[in-house]
Amino acid sequence: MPESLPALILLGLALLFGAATIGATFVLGPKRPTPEKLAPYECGIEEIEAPRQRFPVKYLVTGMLFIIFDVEAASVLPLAILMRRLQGLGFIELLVFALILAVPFIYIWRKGAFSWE
Amino acid sequence: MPLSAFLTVSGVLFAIGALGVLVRKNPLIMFMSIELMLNAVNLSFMAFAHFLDSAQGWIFVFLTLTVAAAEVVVGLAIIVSIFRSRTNIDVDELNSLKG
Amino acid sequence: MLAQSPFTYTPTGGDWLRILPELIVLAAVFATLLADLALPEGRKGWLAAVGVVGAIVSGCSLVYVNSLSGASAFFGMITSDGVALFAAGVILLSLGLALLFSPSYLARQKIARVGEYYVLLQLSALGMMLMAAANNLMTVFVGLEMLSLALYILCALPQTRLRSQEAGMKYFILSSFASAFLLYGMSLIYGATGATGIPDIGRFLGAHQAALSQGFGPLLFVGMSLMLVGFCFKVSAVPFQAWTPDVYTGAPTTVTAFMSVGTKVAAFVALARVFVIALQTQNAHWEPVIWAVAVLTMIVGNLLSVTQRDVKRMLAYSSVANAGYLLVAIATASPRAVASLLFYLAAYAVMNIGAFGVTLLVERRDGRGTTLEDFNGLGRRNPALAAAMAVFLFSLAGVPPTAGFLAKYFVFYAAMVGNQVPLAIIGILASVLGMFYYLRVVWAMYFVEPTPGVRPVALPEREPALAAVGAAANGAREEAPESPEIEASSLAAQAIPVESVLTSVRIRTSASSAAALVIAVALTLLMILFASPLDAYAQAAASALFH
Amino acid sequence: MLNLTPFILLAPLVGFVALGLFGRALPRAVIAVIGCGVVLIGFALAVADLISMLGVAPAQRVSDVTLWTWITAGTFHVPFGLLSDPLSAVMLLVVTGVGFLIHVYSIGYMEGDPGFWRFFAFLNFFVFAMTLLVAADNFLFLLVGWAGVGLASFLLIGFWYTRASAAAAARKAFVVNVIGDFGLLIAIFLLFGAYHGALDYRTVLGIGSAQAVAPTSVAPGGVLLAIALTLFVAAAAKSAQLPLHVWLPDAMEGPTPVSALIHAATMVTAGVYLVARAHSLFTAAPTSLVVVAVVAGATAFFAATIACVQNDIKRILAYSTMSQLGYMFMGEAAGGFSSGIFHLVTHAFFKALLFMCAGAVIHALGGEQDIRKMGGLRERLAGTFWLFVVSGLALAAIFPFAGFWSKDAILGAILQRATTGGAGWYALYAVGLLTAGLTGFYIFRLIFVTFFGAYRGAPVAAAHGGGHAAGGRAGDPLAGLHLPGLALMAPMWVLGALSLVGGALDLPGSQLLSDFLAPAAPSAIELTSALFWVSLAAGLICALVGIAIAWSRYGQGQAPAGDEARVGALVVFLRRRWFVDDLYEGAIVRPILALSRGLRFGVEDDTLEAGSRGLGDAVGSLSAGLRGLQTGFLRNYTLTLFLGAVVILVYFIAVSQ
Repeated sequence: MPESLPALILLGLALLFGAATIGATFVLGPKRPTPEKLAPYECGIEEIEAPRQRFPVKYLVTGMLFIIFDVEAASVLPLAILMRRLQGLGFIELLVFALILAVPFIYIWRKGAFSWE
Repeated sequence: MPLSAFLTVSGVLFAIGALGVLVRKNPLIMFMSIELMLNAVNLSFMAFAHFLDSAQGWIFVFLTLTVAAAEVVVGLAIIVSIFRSRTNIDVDELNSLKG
Repeated sequence: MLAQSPFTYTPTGGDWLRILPELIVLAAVFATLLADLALPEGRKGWLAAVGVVGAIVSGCSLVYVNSLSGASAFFGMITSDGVALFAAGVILLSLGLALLFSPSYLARQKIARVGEYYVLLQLSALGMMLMAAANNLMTVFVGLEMLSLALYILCALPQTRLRSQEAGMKYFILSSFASAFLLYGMSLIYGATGATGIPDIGRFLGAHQAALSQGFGPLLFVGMSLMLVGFCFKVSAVPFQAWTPDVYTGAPTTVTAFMSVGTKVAAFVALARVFVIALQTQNAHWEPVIWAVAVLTMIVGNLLSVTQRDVKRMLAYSSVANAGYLLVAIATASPRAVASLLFYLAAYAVMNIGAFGVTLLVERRDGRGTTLEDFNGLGRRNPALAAAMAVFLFSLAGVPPTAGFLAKYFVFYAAMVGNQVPLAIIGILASVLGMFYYLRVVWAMYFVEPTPGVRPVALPEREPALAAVGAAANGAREEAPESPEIEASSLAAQAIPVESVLTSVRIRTSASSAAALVIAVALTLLMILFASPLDAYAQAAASALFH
Repeated sequence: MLNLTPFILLAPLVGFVALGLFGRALPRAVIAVIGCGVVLIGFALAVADLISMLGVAPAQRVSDVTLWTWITAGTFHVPFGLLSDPLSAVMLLVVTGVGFLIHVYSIGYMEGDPGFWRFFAFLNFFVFAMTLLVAADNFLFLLVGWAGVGLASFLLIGFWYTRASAAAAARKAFVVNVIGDFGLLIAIFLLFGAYHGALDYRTVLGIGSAQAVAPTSVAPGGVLLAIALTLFVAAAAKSAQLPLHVWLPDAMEGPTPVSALIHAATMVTAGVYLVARAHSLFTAAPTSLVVVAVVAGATAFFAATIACVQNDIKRILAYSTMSQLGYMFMGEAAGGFSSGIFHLVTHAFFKALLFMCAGAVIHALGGEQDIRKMGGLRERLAGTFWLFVVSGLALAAIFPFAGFWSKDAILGAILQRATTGGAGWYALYAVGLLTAGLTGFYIFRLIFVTFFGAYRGAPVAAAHGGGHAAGGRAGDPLAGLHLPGLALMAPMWVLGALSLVGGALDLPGSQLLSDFLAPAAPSAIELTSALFWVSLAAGLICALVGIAIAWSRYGQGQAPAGDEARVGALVVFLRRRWFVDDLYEGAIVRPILALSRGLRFGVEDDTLEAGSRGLGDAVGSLSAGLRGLQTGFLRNYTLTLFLGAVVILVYFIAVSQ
């Protein structure tokens, strides 16, 4: 490992140099955006509707909620491995963990986050 | 494979992520780049944990994953919220606070 | 304990007792969640009461935890030592004050989702307490992310206000970016030392000084530099301060008040633990960097505050300057310096929350109206409020015999005896500059006539036309030319015909806000009385940290 | 021996708190009783303290009560204690005694003001801060009192804050005072270093300690000099010495009782007190005393010349105060610390009286302050006139008034110093004599122009109450004159008596005050020596010459406005009578008038103002430049963050090699 470190540092420096160059152009380069330049397509046809208009927020909200509770499940995994060793204490901890999950779950449910409309 | 190989990959991933944050304008992509940086760190944690034969690295990865997931949610929530009030989410147009 | 692996460690009842304060706050969070479901719309103000009770009970439990012997809990992941308890006390005090200011502010600013607001405020306080109590890089990281995640949402909570949305977005992206650096730094430190526990890292580095110079040295140094970047960002030190003024200006003022204090407490305590304790042996390497950053932060922070015309933004920049004074204590890195750091944080908490508290009472319904012009003549419009603000500003400026004076005094004294004389002198000179902009607000409050028209505190709902025109005038302000002086005067002129009708409206202060102000004023003025026991506790806690 | 100092401190504090909390709701009579009563209690306690102090042997006249230990951290040990020794006893008597008289005067002066309660609350706060300043037994609490009196001064100068000029003056005073506070703060840090965390007078100054440690054995000369000079920066800012004097003339925007109490009798003398208190530090660094002498001499002369051409009655007195403070510092610089304190005491009497008289005149004329619009007030304001003359004679140092003995004690001390110190001290003595002449000139110019000749101002509006309006013929411009009431006059008579006999405190031969102060503030001069008599005569002659010139120019009540026209006539007149006077006019009076005008415009208005403005501009543009970096663009922020990270990373990699 020690002998490869200089190479690693060199690589890092090279990347930094690249970053600095790109960054410098951002700072120094002229920026004159016009509506035409910023238009999503420059092939001469005006856009019919805004490209980002259709954004299914409902899917997103559900997705976000899913991520939270999904990841929490991942945290239970190590507990499962140690369950036998922890005995009753592990069970209590699992219950506490479930309770901590349950209260916000009830909250967002009562707040209507799961209703589609 | 030597540790340095893992570290190199991890360093490259981290740098790519950092560059992504620097050059992209869309907050979603910027945010994805940050996730890439976090996962680069995870890789280095796992490499260290393996080579040091120490469990703490693994636990750290667990925590990082959880935190990253929570960040995804919060980040998306903020982006969605901005999306609702204006159709454009180009970060260069968020410029009312300065000076 | 070292013989045990984290996988075989079984927590005991004592472990749980040592995190009692955190558990109580968590319980208050759940109580708030459930109360929010139970309370009807319009009575949500009681949620603040739940939070305040939680903060008080948690604060009382600190006394009990302090009486326990031993500090380390959960396999050394977390500690309940004096430093952690002191920091927790300051955080809980800040939380209580911020909660007291909240109900009337939220109602006035028409911020929806009041329940989430209170929950997140308490969760961020929980994250801060965790970070300040962390004795392991993992807990530092989890605490940091916990407080940050809650604050991102809090900043962006007023959904109709573009400034808040912008603040939330900027804070989120920049802070996550900085967190990634911090995490990478932690990973490399772990790789270099094979440990994540703060005392373990210190022990390893103490024992393997020679080995470091060949093998793991570069890993350690790169890790140290990346961690430093992450921490400097969190404490808003120059050159990583760019987010601070924007986020502090855009966020709801109660949130600004709380985060400006709480984040500093947590981040500085963690910074002290990681650098002053764990990386103690590497002091010669990181000290010059902190030195330079502290000097830059003090000078740039104060300089930038000088030309601010908006009091809220001025206070944001002043928090950068204050981070500089605190970094002086980190650079000094002696037990006395760490004690002075704790004392400064306590003093800073009361005076800064107080100053933001007055600002939020002066603020208009649209989240604006905190410029110097809006403070003109406050001494006559609301003498009590102006007097309170004067106390906080004098304290921030370091005028004796206020808490702020003592705090600066301790920090600079520690620096003087800790061989950081140049830093102390630069700090004193920088704080002379600070006097100027703090006292300019006092000046505006007492010696300037109220500006006609720039002062409608509450637009009456009955007259939507009037409100609309007022809002339009404020909208015009947004597009105003860059020069702040021109902006203020020309827009004041613009606004007169519309708003002069409303100048007679007085600032109303709710009972809870008044209580918070009274507490903050009393603590700012009376800290001189209990300075000795407070300082003694901080000294004992700091020396125990070093032992 | 008694030590009632805590209670002396407590009395005005109670008054301040009571008036501050409830004053708005109280009737005026109650406010007046509380406001004056607490100071009277303080004075009574101070007298009791003094009596008990006189009852013990001089060596035991130090009592240091520690109320509680404020901070203990290793060797850093700051008790909150109060010191009672001869120096603080004298200062406490002056502060509470003169303070009480001025409180009584304020009842009459402020009677119509809507901020009556606020005024008394602030005055009581000032007295509290000032007593803390003089009674503290360590430098830290000295600093607290020091900043407290600055704050009180700020609040009282800006008392009529609706006037833009008052507000501006308050700000100027505060800024300069803050400079002084920081001077003191730096001095305290240096003392910390030198004395290993000890700040109490017992350790640092050896007060009340059997074996005082010589400062020279504690710290090297350079450090001692730095300590003394930073202390003097603080003293100069508080006592309006060059070049930190700019705030005092402007401070006259405050109500006249404030000018009398704070800007003449007490607060401005805090610097003199500080130098006397820390005299062992100053004498350990002799160079610092030379600096004090130069600054003080320059200030005394400079201010006196300016006072000669001012036309605002209060500004003349303000410049006079600066000049007299310069005298006090000159005396201290020459080693006559007790002489400085002696002059401080007598000056408190006669200068407070001068301000009160000026206030009575201003009050009578309904707010007029320009002496060109006065004149001929001798008969109408007879009581005020005679008191003005008494205090003027005391200021001009005419035998046997109080100022004669104290000022000549200072001049004697300088002369004594000159016999061993060399030519520089003789020059300082000459400056002192010259200033004595100027003092006689300007104060009698003021008296003649104000009280002699014919009234030149606009008719005075009839008194609002009509109660003390002087009856007069129709068409009398002074028909509406507001005659001063008992509340105004009674304190003035007391001070008049003190100005007359105050010199008895320290007559040559008896030397009550010098002996009393000897343990705390040494004296340089043996008052009976032949040198002293020479000095007395020289000072008296100078003052008389000054008064004579004033008489010749203004004795008939000539308005100074007509100076240019009248000088010509005067010159013709003089050339016929005394050839010498012509020379004098051309060689001394004219150049001095021109010089003082030049100094006033050159130093005050241009150089200093421009200098401070330039500094402000530099800070402002630097700040604006830095603000330009705060673009508000998220991507610029990420880039700066990244570049900052790169810089730190490169530094660490460089270190690790």
